[in-house]
Amino acid sequence: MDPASTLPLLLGLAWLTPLVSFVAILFFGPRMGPHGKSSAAVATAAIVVSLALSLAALGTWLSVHPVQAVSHDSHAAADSHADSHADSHADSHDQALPPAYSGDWYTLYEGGALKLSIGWYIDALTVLMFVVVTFIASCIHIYAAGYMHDELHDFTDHTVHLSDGSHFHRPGRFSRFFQSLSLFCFSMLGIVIAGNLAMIFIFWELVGICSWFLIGFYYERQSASNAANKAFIVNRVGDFGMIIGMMALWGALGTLHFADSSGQNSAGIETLRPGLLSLVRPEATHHALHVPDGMVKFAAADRVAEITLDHATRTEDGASEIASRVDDWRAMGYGRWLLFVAGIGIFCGCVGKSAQFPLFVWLPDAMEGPTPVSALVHSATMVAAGVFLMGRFYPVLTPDVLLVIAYTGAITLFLAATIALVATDIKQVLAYSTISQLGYMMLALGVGGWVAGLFHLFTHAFFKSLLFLCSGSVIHACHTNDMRKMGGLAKVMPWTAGTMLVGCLAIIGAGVPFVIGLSGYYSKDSILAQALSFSQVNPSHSILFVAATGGAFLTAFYMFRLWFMTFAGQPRDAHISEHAHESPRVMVAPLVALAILAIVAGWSLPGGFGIAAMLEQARPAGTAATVTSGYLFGSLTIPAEHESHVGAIHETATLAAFATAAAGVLLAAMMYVWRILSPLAVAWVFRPIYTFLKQRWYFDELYGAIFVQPVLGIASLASSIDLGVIDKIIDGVAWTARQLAGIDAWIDRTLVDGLVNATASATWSAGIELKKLQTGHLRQYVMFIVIGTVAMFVLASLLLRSSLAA
Amino acid sequence: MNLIAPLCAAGFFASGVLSDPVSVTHYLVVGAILFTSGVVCMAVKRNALGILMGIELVLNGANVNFIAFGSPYLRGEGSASIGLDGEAIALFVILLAAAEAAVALAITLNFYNNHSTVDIDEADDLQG
Amino acid sequence: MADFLITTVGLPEWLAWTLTASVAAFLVLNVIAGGALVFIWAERKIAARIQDRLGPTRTGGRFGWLQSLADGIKLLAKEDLMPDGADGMLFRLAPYVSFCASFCAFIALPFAFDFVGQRLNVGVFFVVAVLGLEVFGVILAGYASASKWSLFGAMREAAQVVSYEVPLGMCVVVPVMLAGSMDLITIAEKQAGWFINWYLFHDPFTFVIFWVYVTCAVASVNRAPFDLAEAESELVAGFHTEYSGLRWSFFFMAEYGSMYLVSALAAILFMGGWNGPIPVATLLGLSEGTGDTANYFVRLAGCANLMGKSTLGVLVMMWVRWTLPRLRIDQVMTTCLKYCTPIAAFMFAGVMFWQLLLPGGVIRGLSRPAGEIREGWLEGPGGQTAVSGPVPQVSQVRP
Amino acid sequence: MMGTLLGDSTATLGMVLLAAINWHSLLFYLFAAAACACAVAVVLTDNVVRMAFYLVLSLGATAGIFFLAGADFVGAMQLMIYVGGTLVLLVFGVMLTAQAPFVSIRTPASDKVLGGIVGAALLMVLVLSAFSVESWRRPAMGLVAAPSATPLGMAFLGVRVDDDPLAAPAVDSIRSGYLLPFEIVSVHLLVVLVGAAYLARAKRRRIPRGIETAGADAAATGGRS
Repeated sequence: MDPASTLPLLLGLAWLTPLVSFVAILFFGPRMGPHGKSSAAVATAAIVVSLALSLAALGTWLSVHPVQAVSHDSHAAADSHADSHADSHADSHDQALPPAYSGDWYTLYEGGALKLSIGWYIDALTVLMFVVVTFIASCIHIYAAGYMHDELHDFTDHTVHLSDGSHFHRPGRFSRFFQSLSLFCFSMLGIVIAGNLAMIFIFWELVGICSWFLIGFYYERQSASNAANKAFIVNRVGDFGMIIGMMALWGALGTLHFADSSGQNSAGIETLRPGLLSLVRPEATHHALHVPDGMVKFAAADRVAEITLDHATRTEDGASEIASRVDDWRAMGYGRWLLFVAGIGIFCGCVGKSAQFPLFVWLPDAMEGPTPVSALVHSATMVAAGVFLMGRFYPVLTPDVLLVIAYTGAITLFLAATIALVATDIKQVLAYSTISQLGYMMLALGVGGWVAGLFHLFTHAFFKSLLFLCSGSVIHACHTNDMRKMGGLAKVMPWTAGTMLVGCLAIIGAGVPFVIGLSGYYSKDSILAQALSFSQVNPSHSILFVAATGGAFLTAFYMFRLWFMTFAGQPRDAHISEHAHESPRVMVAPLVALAILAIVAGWSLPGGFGIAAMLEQARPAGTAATVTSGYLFGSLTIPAEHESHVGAIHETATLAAFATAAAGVLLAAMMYVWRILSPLAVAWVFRPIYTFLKQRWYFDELYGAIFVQPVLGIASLASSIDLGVIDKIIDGVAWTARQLAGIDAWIDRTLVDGLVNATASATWSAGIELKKLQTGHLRQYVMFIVIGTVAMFVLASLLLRSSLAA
Repeated sequence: MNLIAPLCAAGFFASGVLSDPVSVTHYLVVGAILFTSGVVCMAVKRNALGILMGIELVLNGANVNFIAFGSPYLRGEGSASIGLDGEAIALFVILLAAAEAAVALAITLNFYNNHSTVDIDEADDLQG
Repeated sequence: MADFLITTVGLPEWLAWTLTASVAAFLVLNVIAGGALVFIWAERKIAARIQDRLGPTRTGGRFGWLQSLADGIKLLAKEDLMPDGADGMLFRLAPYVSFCASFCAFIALPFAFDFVGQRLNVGVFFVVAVLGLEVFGVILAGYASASKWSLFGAMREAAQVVSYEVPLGMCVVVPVMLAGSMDLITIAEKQAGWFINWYLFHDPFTFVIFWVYVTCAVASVNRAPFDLAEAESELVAGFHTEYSGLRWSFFFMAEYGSMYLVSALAAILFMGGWNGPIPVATLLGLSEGTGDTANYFVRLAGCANLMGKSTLGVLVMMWVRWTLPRLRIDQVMTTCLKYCTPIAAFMFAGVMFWQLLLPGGVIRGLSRPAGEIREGWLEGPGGQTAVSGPVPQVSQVRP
Repeated sequence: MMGTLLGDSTATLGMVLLAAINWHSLLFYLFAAAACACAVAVVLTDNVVRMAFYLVLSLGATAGIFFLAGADFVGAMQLMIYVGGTLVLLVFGVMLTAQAPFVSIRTPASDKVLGGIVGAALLMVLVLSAFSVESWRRPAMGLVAAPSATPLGMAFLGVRVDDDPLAAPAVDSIRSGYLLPFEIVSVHLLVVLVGAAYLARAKRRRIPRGIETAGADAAATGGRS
């Protein structure tokens, strides 16, 4: 079977199945079974089907592009790429293009250079992403079917107090929940399969609106609706930057497709349009990053203009001269800024989506939604979208952009980790941990660890969804989010405790060094290793490695603080611990499945197959080598990733990671299990820092002061102007108009109407008089005619003096 | 003798009138008489059919004039003639007269259906 | 004949013209009257034969051939009644009107090349028009008799004749179109020669339209099966219920006259007029139109020829009358408006296109060039061309 | 003796007189007299059927006049269409008015007098104008027309065969053919026939309010006349 035709088919179907279920539930949801119970089945079936299709696609892919073991030797790796590449460009031996298929299903609009189309760009990353997303989504669907059973009957929201003091009471929204869930999956898969930036943007926004639906699922709660709006608006801020980036790309290059696409040019001839990747990293330069001609000309617009002016008569001369000059201009650095802006712009979008500093504030609030939603948002769909886009867009990013990304990631991970230390809400802890893990991924991408970052994305997806689902089952058991009321739950809910322990170990990257470990062990180690090698080649930026290591320590601490406070020790609240109970099987089964995967996701099978290896296969062309460049922030070296696999660096990183993680776990144990250190005492000692962290670094207040208050002030000012001035003016105008109209009406009634009536009555009376002439007798008319004729004749003859008698 | 005189008188009169060929004027006079009697017929008859006959007479009188002016036989030397056009127009008049007769009869029939009479003095519904 | 009288006998011209006219009139009158006698007798015998009777046998020898003469005498001797309440003037006038109509039609009917009362270049037209006038007398009679039966008969006949004039006119126009002239003599001339030249055999359309013509002719002279005007079973005798004696016989003469007339017209229009099926005269080397006495016999032969054909037509009408049942009035109208008219129109178009594609008929059309026929359309009567130049002004009325 | 002389003289005189007669004129006078007399008779009679009868005679006589004027085609047309059309007229008249009250609707004498006066005035005007042009009164050359049917037919097909082709091409609107009017008239005829059939179709008798009284009056007047 031909993968070029099979893969789009399979993945396209996998992409559209959730849409089908969305539509079905949208129209028939409430009628599906009692209170729409079956809608869960529909949605779940849909997502499971698309999971199956994705697996089939994965099988197809592997059958066509078998994966070699991850080699530490660039040449071997490159060979494997070259061999496994279906239609490989033999000329570039060490810089082979990754195997990828692209095409368009449907062209929305095609005019001039712009071509908006619904298309696909499928490589190993896409396939993997499909599998992971659909798998996790399936688990979450199954889980949610149990978790949301409150919505099956009329639901009384105890957190909403109506004016009469009673609680808010409403019918259940079971089907609606799953409908949004299906739409969410559909949008996410759309982003993953998208073949061009425009399509990505469309589904990007769809994801945003879905998150809005789901976070604001309990929209009667003020907090929930606020959180939904917050998430939406903050994301818009990022998307604004993304739009700028897209405009920069399109305006200068005239295409938004990743891969080369065949389309009709303005003359209507079928031509091959170079995609972004081949523009930025053309074969000519052996896929080394270089500013595309379009951007160069765009930046050197004035030069181009004058040349064109000189050759106003012979335009083809001008064109040729411009073509000849482009390389000089590129050497002179034209267009670098443009490329930088493009990269930063797209990154802004990702900052918003995957909650990077400074736009991370929405994510902690997003837990207002039902827990399965949080799991989905935090693990596989929304925040993953940002990182995925960065990975997809990676080849276009200049080292400068990468540096910005790296620093953003570092800041984010440290910030979020510190906040997570003091949070007491179980889901909030997880939320901040998500942010900091995302920071890790960004950091990895920024320091050149393409595989490392995306690898962490996948592993994190597994264990973070696991953790959220576990917390969900805890909340389900205790009906509270506050960890200070929990404790000692391990006895009542062993499954949850066990699986959650697995999750914690995975996230801190626990494992026997150099032997084996949980999934997090591999991904986090590679990130640290890459950071280390980066800071070695660029000593000035070694802070990145420090931040990453410190982040690892903090991660270990707060994760185990969470686990200990929840499951270990004695119950703090008898009432809660009495009513606590293990979750139903429908909720436990996904936990187990996810736990297994959280363990094994990082492993690479004997055949050499593993997520990392497969990602290695999808690595964009030209990113495998060390690059030394940098225009804006001085010279910068992005080390090749395989260099971080060499012994020294790798071992150092592993040991560091292990040490920090162990230290964190020990500290947590001392404080919360053995009671050697009292948390309260610590908090008292570091009171200012504690409050500072407790207040989340005052970010919300900061934003409130910087953005919200000014806006509100301006708004109130505008409204006062509106009420005080504009309304007054309008009222005055209206009043004047009324007066004038009154006068006009008087004139109309007296003069005009009088005139008209007078005319009418005059006509009437005249008609009454003339009526008498109308005898209605035919014969008299004939006589009149004859008499008239004769009279006319006589008259005419007399006037003309023609003698009749003659 | 007393027998011959009137004969001679008659003979001379007859020869005087009958011996020279007719001219256009003769035809015109005939047409005028037909036309006038048609008009009078229209003006006098109270019977709708009578009025239709009057119309036919009028058209016929007009036709006589056309034929007279168009007839090459009556074309005196120097006096212009409309040649074929006369006959052509006369033919058109005849055709349209037939059409008119059909419609007029239909109208008369309707009138009879509504008023149960053909006396057009009763047809004064439009009287002011 | 007038020239002959003027030149050789030396009569004054007016006398010569009057004589000529009266001789012609006399002949035609005799044709009608005598014809009527003969036909009445023939009809009685034929009816008898068809109905398996003997018919008149006694009067005048074995075949009773004097029967109708005797009837004529009886009619002359009859008292003629006029119902009171009848419109006297019209009642008296009606028979003469209808008789005059069918009599006038004979004026333009050529019996042979120049055996014709008055040669009209719109002969066909004249004949048809005047035939249409005959019904006028019938209506007058029907109205003036102040009798419901008569009125109904007259109404029926009027409606029937007026509506049957439409297909009849169409059928008559076809030979006119083929011959390119409305002059009966010219039309007959064009069919001279072998019988294949008859317009009856000109093309399939003309063959069909001939039968349409026959139907319409029978209807327009109110013969069975279209004789609703005098439907004995319903209206005692139709329009002539109240008539008796000589006036009644005038109606009869008019009817038989018009029967003969339409038959003659059919003969002239479709069956070559006085030209026999075989051009004997031409084979004998005699040419028409020359003044010598031999040709008088040729024309007499032609005259006999025509009379034979028209008599045949009349006999066919009788045959039909005594064979077919009478139609209802609605059937009559249906036959006219739903069958005859459309068929006639279609055949008319057919003939037109045939003339364009195969001018001159089946046989000649294959041989003669098309242009000749088209010029033939433009020819005036007597073959003088009207296309070239102003109309030449021919014979002088007055010396 | 004397008688014979007298007879001879009379005979010869008669011969001379008759020889002097222009037969064409004589026929014209006969036809004209018939036409005019019948026209006047139409005016004078009150009986519809007689009116129609006189009308037909008048039209026939006019057809004769046409023949004499050399327009034999028009004459035949007159006989066929006009007389035929009037025949239909007559039929309808009889059908409508066969019942007693309508056969003759008398006109008040005052109207007759008035109509007579008006008619006389019109006649005077027309006759005066007929005599007003000198060349019209000049006796005709007395040439009989060439048969005009064919040129007419050609003219209706848009070809004027009576023009001299050698003369300058006469394409002004008067002398050109009649194809367009001919077509228009034919379509017009069709439309008129359809319209007439529609108007005269049998509908159920329905008397609107305003007209009902009129109908009653009509019956009343019918009874009176």
